[in-house]
Amino acid sequence: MTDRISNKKNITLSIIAIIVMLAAIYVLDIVIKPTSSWSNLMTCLEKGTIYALVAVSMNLLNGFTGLFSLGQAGFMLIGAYAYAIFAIAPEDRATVYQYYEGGGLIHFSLPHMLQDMMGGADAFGGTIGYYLGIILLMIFAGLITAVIAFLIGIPVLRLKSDYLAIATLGFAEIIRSFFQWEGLGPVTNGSNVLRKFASYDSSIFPVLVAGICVAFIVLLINSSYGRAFKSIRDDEIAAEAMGVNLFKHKELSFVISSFFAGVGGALLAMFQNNINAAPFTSNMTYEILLIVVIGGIGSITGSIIGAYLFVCCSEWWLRGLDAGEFLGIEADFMSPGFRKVVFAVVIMCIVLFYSRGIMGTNEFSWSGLFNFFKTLPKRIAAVPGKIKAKFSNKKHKKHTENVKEAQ
Amino acid sequence: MSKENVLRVSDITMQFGGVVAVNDLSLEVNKGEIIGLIGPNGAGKTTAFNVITGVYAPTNGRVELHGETIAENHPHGKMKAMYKGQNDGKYTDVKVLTPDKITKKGIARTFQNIRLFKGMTVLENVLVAMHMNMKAGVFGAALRFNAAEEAKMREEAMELLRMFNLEENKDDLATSLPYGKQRHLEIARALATKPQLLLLDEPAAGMNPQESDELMRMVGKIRDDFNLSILMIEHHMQVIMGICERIYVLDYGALIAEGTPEEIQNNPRVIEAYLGVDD
Amino acid sequence: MKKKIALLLALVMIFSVFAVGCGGGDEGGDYAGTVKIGVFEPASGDNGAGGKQETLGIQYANYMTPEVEINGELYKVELEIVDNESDNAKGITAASNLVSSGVSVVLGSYGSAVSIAAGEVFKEAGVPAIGVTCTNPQVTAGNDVYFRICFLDPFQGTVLANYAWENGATKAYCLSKLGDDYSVGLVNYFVQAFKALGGEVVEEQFPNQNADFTSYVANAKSNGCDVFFAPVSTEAAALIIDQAAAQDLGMPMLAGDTWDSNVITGAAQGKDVEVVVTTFYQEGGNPEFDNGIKAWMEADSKMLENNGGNTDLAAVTAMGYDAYYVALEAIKTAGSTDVADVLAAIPDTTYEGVCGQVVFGENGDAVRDTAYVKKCNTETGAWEFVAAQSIK
Amino acid sequence: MEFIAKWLPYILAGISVGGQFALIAIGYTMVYGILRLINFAHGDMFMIAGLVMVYMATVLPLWVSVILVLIITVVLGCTIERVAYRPLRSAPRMSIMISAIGVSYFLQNMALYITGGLTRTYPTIDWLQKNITIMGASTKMVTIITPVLTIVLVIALVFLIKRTKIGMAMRAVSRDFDTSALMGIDINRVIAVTFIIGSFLAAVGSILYFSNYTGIMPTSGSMPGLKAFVAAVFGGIGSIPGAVVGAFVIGICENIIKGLGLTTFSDAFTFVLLIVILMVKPTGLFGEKNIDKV
Repeated sequence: MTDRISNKKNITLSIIAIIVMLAAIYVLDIVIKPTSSWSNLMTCLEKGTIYALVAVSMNLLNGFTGLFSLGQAGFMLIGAYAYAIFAIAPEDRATVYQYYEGGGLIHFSLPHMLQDMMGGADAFGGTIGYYLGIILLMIFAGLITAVIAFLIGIPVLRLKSDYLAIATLGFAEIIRSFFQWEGLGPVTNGSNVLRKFASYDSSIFPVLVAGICVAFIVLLINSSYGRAFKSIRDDEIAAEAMGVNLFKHKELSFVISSFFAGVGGALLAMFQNNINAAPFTSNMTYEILLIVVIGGIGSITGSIIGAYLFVCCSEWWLRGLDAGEFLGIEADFMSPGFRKVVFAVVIMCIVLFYSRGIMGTNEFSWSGLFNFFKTLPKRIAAVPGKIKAKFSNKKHKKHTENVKEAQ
Repeated sequence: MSKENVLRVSDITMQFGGVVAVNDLSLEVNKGEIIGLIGPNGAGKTTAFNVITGVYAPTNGRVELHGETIAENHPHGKMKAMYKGQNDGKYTDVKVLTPDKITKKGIARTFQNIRLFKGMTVLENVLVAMHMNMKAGVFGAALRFNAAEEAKMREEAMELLRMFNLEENKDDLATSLPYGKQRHLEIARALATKPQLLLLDEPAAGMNPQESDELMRMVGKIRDDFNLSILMIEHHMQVIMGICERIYVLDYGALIAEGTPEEIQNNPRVIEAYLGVDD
Repeated sequence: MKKKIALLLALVMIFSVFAVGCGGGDEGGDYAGTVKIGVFEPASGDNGAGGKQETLGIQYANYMTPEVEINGELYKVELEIVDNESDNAKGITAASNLVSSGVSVVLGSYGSAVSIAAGEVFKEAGVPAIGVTCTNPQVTAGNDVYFRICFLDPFQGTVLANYAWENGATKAYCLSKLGDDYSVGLVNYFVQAFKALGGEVVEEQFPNQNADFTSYVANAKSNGCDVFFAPVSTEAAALIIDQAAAQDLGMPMLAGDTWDSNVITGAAQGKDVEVVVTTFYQEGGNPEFDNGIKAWMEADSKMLENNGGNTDLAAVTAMGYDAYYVALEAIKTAGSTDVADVLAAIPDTTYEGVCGQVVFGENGDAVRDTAYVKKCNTETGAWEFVAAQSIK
Repeated sequence: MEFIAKWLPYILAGISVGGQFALIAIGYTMVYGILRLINFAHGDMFMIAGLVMVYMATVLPLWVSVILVLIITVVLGCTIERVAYRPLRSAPRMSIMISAIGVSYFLQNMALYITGGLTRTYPTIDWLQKNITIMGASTKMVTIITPVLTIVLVIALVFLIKRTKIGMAMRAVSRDFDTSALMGIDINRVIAVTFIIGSFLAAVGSILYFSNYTGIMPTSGSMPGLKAFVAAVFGGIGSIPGAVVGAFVIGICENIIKGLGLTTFSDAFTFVLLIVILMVKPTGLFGEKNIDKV
């Protein structure tokens, strides 16, 4: 806070940073082949981005509106299915819906249709149409999710804290079994995998989409509505006394959060290239919740950092713990599953000793970043002193305490 | 001189299970008045506030604001058999507005145990109270189409803060303020809803004599500047006696006296309620 | 305290990045180079037991033949084993991990669902994959890089339906697991074939993580079925057998290749149940292989544990063994370790394995026309050969 | 008669599984009654109890293992309380619930690591797994033992709560946490006893449950755990008889639904029931109403 940077400079810096980042992703996407050992980077980038979006949307609910909802996986499921069902090319339907006569009930794909209308697969217009279809379908997926969330919200949002948590968890499970129901098979392919649907080619696509979504959420949180959400989180009774319509605003936050969870689900479907209902369990919700906690409940920046850390650790950096070799250490106890144990221990430590998470409720700012680097040498220089102070007995500490008491 | 009536509470009874917290309370607040509501601890004063602001639905009775009913109820359902109060059968409607609707209609309040929004700054606390009057929708607000409106809101909020000497603290967390300033912020926040009636729940609690004197002056100024009526609960007798035009006294949920400060000071039942009687 | 933990955490993360970046790089002494074969199998989750047994066969083959001659030069063969956790979503990242580690060809997976899910990853990267025991047609259909050495569900389903029908069953109870392409697919083809023969079926599905099979067994009984077809994972199978014995099912239980496992014989031993399976390989079909792998497992307690604690051979182990050699043949034919060359070489590769001859036909599926039918002897806990079945 | 013959197996299974849920549900309802915490880790503790039995029984005689399982589960329950919940006693409710989710995540992953992700088979307790026939329906002995044992344990527990000093303290704490502390009740001791009872019953439930359904996976605990929690909510959280009644209702209904051929929805049913009860009567069958103080 010592060095304040002017608003104009802030915006310029942000725009430059965004352009540099997008350019870097674009270049990396071209340079890194799937067979290269760095392809993990791209996988983590894509998956981390998607998880970041979902975590931010969950943070909007849990961290900013104070609604402890555990239905995120259910909403992602709706989004993923709403997208996938309408994006499978007609000619692939028979193979995907292999157990259903005539390849199921639905026989069109929006991206493929628009692609054909605008000049076919090889034309530039076709590509535009294809992506336009994908984007429209993603919005559709978000809207469907939002509508269902709206309906669920009517009864559920009257409940308080833990009852709300368990009721949303319950709804997520109901959604999951509904999508697995054979009766809906011709549409949802029952419990079987949906695949061969339209997907993006470049890693830049999910980054852009998630970026726009997160930007919207940030703007929303900083608007008057965001303040109303936060007031509900801090004190429902006072918020209501200040004229904030609790139900309306809770519903609003719930629906918006679900919309983005739905979009996140659609992105996840594209990332995985296939989707089925089975993995969308409460465990998936817990993972997202833990990301939010690691980053800091009530910090968008935190959720984003948390998502990338979580994905990179579980998919990439800590894999060595399972394979028996980590940081050059080889040990027999590092067998499959060990990575997750280490991970769980770290998470428990964060929950217990560092409950503010990485960012607490703070957000990223350029001045904060500059100050961090500016004071870094000073702080590093101060480390030996600090350690010395720690070792030079507790006498000193006691003394300061006495002084405090005297004051 | 008949004054314009602002609030009329008629025959309010509030019963929790078998416990009667407020018993057959009626009171009136007219335009421009500062009215006191006093009574020993547990007399039901805050419960009465909660009924007026819609936090609780009364068990029986009616609350009107400017002649419009904002809450009305009569014992029904399970309560019918349990009801211990009077005037059963006088009211027939069941209408209870939620607190936010009542605030929108023009009643604002502060809380006995300060309820500021902990995670928000001083300025944001005030801005929240202006949210309900905002015209922009979610998208308009999020995408900043309402920049002018937002700027105006901020300007108004700053004006309120200035009035309470809080402008330097505008970016501090509300809970980081010293106690007295938190009380002031609560009042500023309540005023931001643009009320016609302000309910103050022990605004001078925990203040030293000097601070309460200042508060007294402030309450009078608020009434004049904002052209509103005030109903306040207070234990500091010199505050109450100093500024209130009329005073209602509650004991065990029931109204035991009503009148000007002098009348109340000399009322034997009030003295008995406060001091107790030796048997 | 808190700060220290955070610092530690940060350090661990930083170092791990380095560790990943600097890993690998040692070459064997006498070899011209290394060729990596990816093993894409579940080691945990529902199909963990089966996946481990299949991996075992591959590991044994690698132990027997740890090198390959390419264009006159000797290469060391390294296995790159990842755990796909029997989970479609986790399987994708496991598959991309495998692809990024530079493997020339991938073997696996046990369980068709994960193979179908990961097929896209291999296709995109152009890395050839050889399915070992994934029997669902969708694994190879429309995917040019996926091959397979086992028979397919339409074939297996028909064999099973024929067997049931010939043994006097007219009404079959079919149980599959929600979202599991293997069981759903096999049941689907069984039902088609069984109905074509004139039989009746009752179909049910159980959800993930279900442990209570009481009502499914009861449903089979109350519907008056006379054969219980449940080609599900061995985990669920053990519970079903247990429940069937408890409720006195009173009809034979029929299943596909997954049930050919010592988990099943262990569960059925000493119980009053009748279990019949179709499979790829009959123990004793190749004594040299049988004895070799048994001795190898006995020498290594870890391998023995992976096989479920005894040396009873599962068909998937034998299939894994064959798959490894098919991959070696393909690499030899390709004369290179490059994925594109190997991919081009696979369709023309033939190999005479312990489970019979492997010749790739349409869609990259091996041409197979025989399945072995086995029955569990509940007294000894061993499989008994019933018949070798083929159709057409 | 034919009707009975058709439905008896389902009802028997329902009663048996209901009794096992009841034993888990008591742990939920007591902890919630006192700490206002949904102990998400309770179901996983039940799974760990099962795993402990698996590994104990390979080296020790069965009766020793049973006793050890009970002891170890109780110790584990208390440790979890001490390590993960006690430091957060004054923290917001959301944090302590997140801590519970974290513990659940940890226990599941620990189990995954130890078992290598494979299903472990529960050791055979001959006496419990013996086949018996009731009115023509064949089932395991445990089906009959479970409800009987459940009822006996619940009666003992109700006696403990109504008649003993610690029971009185528990009731006081569940009524008003802060005042009880001011009255000189050792809150930590009461909470520890609650966790001891809850874990003990979960361990008993685990022995019965896994004797019936003999496979243990790392995730084996989560579904029974959630269902038991729903049972506790259904019966009115904080009420022990309520939890037992709720558990039996859920167990029986679920099996009847499976009997009707709607197996896909058997899990969903539990949650539909949960939502219906939360909407219609949030306090459950036997629960009491709480009023927020302004």
